[in-house]
Amino acid sequence: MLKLTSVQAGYGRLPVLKGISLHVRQGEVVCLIGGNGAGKTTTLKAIAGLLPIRKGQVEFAGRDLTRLPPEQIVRRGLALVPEGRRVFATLSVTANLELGAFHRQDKKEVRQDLEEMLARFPLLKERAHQPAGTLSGGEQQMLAIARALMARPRLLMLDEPSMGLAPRIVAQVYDILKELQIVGVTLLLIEQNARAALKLADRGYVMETGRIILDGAAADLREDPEVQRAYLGKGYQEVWE
Amino acid sequence: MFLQQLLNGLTTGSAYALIALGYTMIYGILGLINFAQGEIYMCGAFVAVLLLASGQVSFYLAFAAGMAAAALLGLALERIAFRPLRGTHPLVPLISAIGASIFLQSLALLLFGPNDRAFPMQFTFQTISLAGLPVSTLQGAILGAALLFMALLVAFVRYTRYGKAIVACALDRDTARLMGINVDRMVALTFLIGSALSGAAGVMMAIYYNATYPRMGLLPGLKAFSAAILGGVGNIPGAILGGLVLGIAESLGAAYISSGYKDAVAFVILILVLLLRPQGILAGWQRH
Amino acid sequence: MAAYFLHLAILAGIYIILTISLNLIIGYAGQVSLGHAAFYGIGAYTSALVSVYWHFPFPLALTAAVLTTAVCGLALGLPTLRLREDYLAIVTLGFGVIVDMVALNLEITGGPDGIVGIPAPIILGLSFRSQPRYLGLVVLCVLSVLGLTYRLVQSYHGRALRAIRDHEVTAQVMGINTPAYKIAVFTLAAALAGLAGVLYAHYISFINPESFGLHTSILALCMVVLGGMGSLAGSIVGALILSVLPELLRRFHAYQDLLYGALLVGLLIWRPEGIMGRGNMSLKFLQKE
Amino acid sequence: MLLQVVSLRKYFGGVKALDDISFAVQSGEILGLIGPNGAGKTTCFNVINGLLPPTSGSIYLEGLPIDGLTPYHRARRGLARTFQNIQLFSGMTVLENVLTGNHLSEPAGVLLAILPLPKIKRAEAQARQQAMEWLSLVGLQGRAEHPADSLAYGEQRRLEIARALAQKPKLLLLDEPAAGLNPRETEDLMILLAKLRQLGLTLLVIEHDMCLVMGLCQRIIVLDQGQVIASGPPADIQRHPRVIEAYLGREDLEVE
Repeated sequence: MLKLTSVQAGYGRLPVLKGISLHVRQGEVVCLIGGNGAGKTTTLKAIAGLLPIRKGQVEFAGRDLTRLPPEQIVRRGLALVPEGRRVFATLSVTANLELGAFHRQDKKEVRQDLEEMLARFPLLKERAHQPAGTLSGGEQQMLAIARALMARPRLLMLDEPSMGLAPRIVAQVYDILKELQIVGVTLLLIEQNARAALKLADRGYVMETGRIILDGAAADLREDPEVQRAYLGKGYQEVWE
Repeated sequence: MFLQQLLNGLTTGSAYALIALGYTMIYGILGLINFAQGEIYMCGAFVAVLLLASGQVSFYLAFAAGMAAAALLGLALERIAFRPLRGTHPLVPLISAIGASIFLQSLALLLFGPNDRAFPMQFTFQTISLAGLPVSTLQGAILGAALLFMALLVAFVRYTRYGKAIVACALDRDTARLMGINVDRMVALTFLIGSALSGAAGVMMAIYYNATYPRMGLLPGLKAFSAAILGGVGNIPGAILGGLVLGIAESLGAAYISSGYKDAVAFVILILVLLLRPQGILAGWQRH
Repeated sequence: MAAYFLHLAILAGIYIILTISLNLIIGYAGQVSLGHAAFYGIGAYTSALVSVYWHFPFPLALTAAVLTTAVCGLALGLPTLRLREDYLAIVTLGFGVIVDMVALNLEITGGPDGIVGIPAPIILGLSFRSQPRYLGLVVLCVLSVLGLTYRLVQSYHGRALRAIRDHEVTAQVMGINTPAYKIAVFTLAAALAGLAGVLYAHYISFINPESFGLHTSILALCMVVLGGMGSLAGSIVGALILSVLPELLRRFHAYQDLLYGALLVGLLIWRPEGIMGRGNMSLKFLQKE
Repeated sequence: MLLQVVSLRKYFGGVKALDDISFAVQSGEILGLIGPNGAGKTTCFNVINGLLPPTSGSIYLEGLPIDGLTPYHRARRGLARTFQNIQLFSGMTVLENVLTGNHLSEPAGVLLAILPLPKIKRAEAQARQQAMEWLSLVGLQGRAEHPADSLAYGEQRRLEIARALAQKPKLLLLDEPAAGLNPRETEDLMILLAKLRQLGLTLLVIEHDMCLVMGLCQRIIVLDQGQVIASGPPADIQRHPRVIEAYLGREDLEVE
């Protein structure tokens, strides 16, 4: 469904992605894990069109997305829940959700989806008219996910949904992702929190310094000592000795 | 006397508020001071005056045409003078805006000459007595129209899809794009609306002072900018309040201090606000 | 005819000083002053007042005027230089309007009629009434200002200023006292604009607020941008072109402002570095290799 | 003890970016500062060198408090740093960038600097010579006259270090010096940093490249959600359960 072929991207002069190839099949939950600065967020930004792709190709549902701007990409059914949630702080919860469906023309169904979303997230319903900035971190994360779902995406990408949240809240967020998985939403998930992500996912990719160094079934990656090494490094010989 | 000055101040202040809304919205979304806002105001006034003078159109049509012309001018400015400069040092678009302002002013001077033009008004206004206070129906009409425009704008921003999208772009451009919002289009829409409001203010002030001339936008433009700062840039209710407060302060200052320094009042307030409370009088209140 | 060219040369020289002073603020401190003509005016008025009413000899009047402008620059700069650059631009513009109004309304400045009968300079018994001599005086001033600013920007102070312009936070982290530098530059620029004002007042011999309004501020800005922000050589070229060109194109006088406006926008879009190039801080083309 | 940080807190609204951090940097060591994204590492640097005021807590340099000092005063006291996203003076040449670092050692006085005195000329010549030495230390001597923004990414990183070295700091804070470098450049960087330590410099390094951190640092401090969760030699850190948890997530987290 989604296919990246040797994608390279970066910021200014800084090269970050040095040729990423991966794919996500319909109905799958795929996670992308790796340490700080491995290029996970950059990968999602490149797919979503927020960062120009220097080389390589992004294909989605058989169509080339490589040079499309983000506002076009979301129309093709690819939504991103950005890192740090990024809710529109001064707008109400409802307004945030409505903006998630900005590009949709089917007004009636948008109304319905909005009701449905508030029903699915009772916490949000209670605060429907509050500015989103007054919500707690966990509630904002729920709102960000709900907002992305308002676009009726065929594939949902999530950038570190557990970042900065207490473990109890992380569990709640993952419950929601689990529900989405059950109803058949395709997910591409980025996590530093590898254990939680690998528990949910069907397959996983491990990134290190702009490359994919490992991939396989999530169950296998959970047991792989290489994964831990990718995060914490091996002992190196001290160079001055 | 005092109440009369207050009313005069409210009238000019409502014009400042309308222009200040343009400044504040454009600043909110682009972080740019559109120095040429005063010339957009002038353009609205000229188009309405010229159309009415031709005798072919009704007052309301001329008013609408003035607003439309101002809106188009705003759009053109955005495309020509600002869009190519996005992402540069903030001084660069500021200087470009100054260039655009001089250009438009001198263009108007070439096309229409330096002299004042009277406003060919089709109605007559009276002065009625309201609780012992002489009130001109013209002032009432201007105030009423200005408040109507402000209310429309606030409703637009708060309740419509595009209004919310503009706020979203001002808050977080990248995330707005992820929602499928075309930021360029929202910027253009912001220029369109802000400029139309300035155009409306131009027509109203052309009627009020019965004078339309190429440099008419200079001082109101600068004062409206002060009003926007006074209200806290990017803050829509703030811009309205700032405009009204400034108009009143100016009117009272002229009456009780010295009419020679009338135009300096706005700048003294501006400098004081920037030094003492740069976030504006409404800071801490909810934006938008 | 010769008199006319001398006249042009003198005005151009005065504009060169004004432009260099504004370029110090824009090109070296990364700030914009839209009220620079106010400093020019304060210099001119101070010198004119003390010469006409108190009969100060020229050197003393000049010193008083330059010091007064410097103090005004310091007074405006101290509280405002911490503002964002676009706010500062508007504050300086407001300052310009206020100064203009004060000059128009005070009795001592003669209101809109201004001050007449400003004497020609006499230095050490030598009168500078004749145009060639006045040109000599202006050239001397231009050379001193150039020498001073050139040495300044070539010194480590110049490096510190450019560092501030490029990355203020980084400059601070590297031990550069950024507020002090910005205020010093602003004050120096005000003083130099004051000097230009003195030269103007004593040359023309009568002044009124018209010469020191927003229009002049913007003209100076055009000269800086045309020549190149941050380029001393550019300031000379920009001031020369924009003070001579309008005279040559007298027939198109009505189009002058139109041209300036279009020039500003066009330059920023197509050649933001100006004629002489940004970053070319020096007068390298005048130096022998 | 060169630098001592005592119960440092930095809150942004309700977010506790730094929540009661205390640690010390010993003279002559290379100390690593690691942690997941958003742990507060760069905030910590910004507070140490005065770009951000702390909510509470104190910082001592060589036993003297530096709280309340501006960044340039702290630089004067011997702090230098590099930035995560390189911040060179792009309008200058490579050499001029390094000379700017020499600012603190320049003779005082505005007038003095402007006059073409022999003393000033000598000082300038000496500064240039020294700057060239710093450039050759980082391997950029051949690029002295190039515009700074014409350098390749890895060279820019090294130039930023050379510029900080020209400040002759006592403590150098490096914010992700290896970001964006290829493996060979990273190795060169390790050698350079080891050399700096031999020259007597003390380094505090934020870095994501674990090979570099584990190979270079004598001690490592791990931040997570604004708190110090571990500190010690690299081998201990790699085995520390809370560190593994911070990076990989909790074992007991129930997803079902």
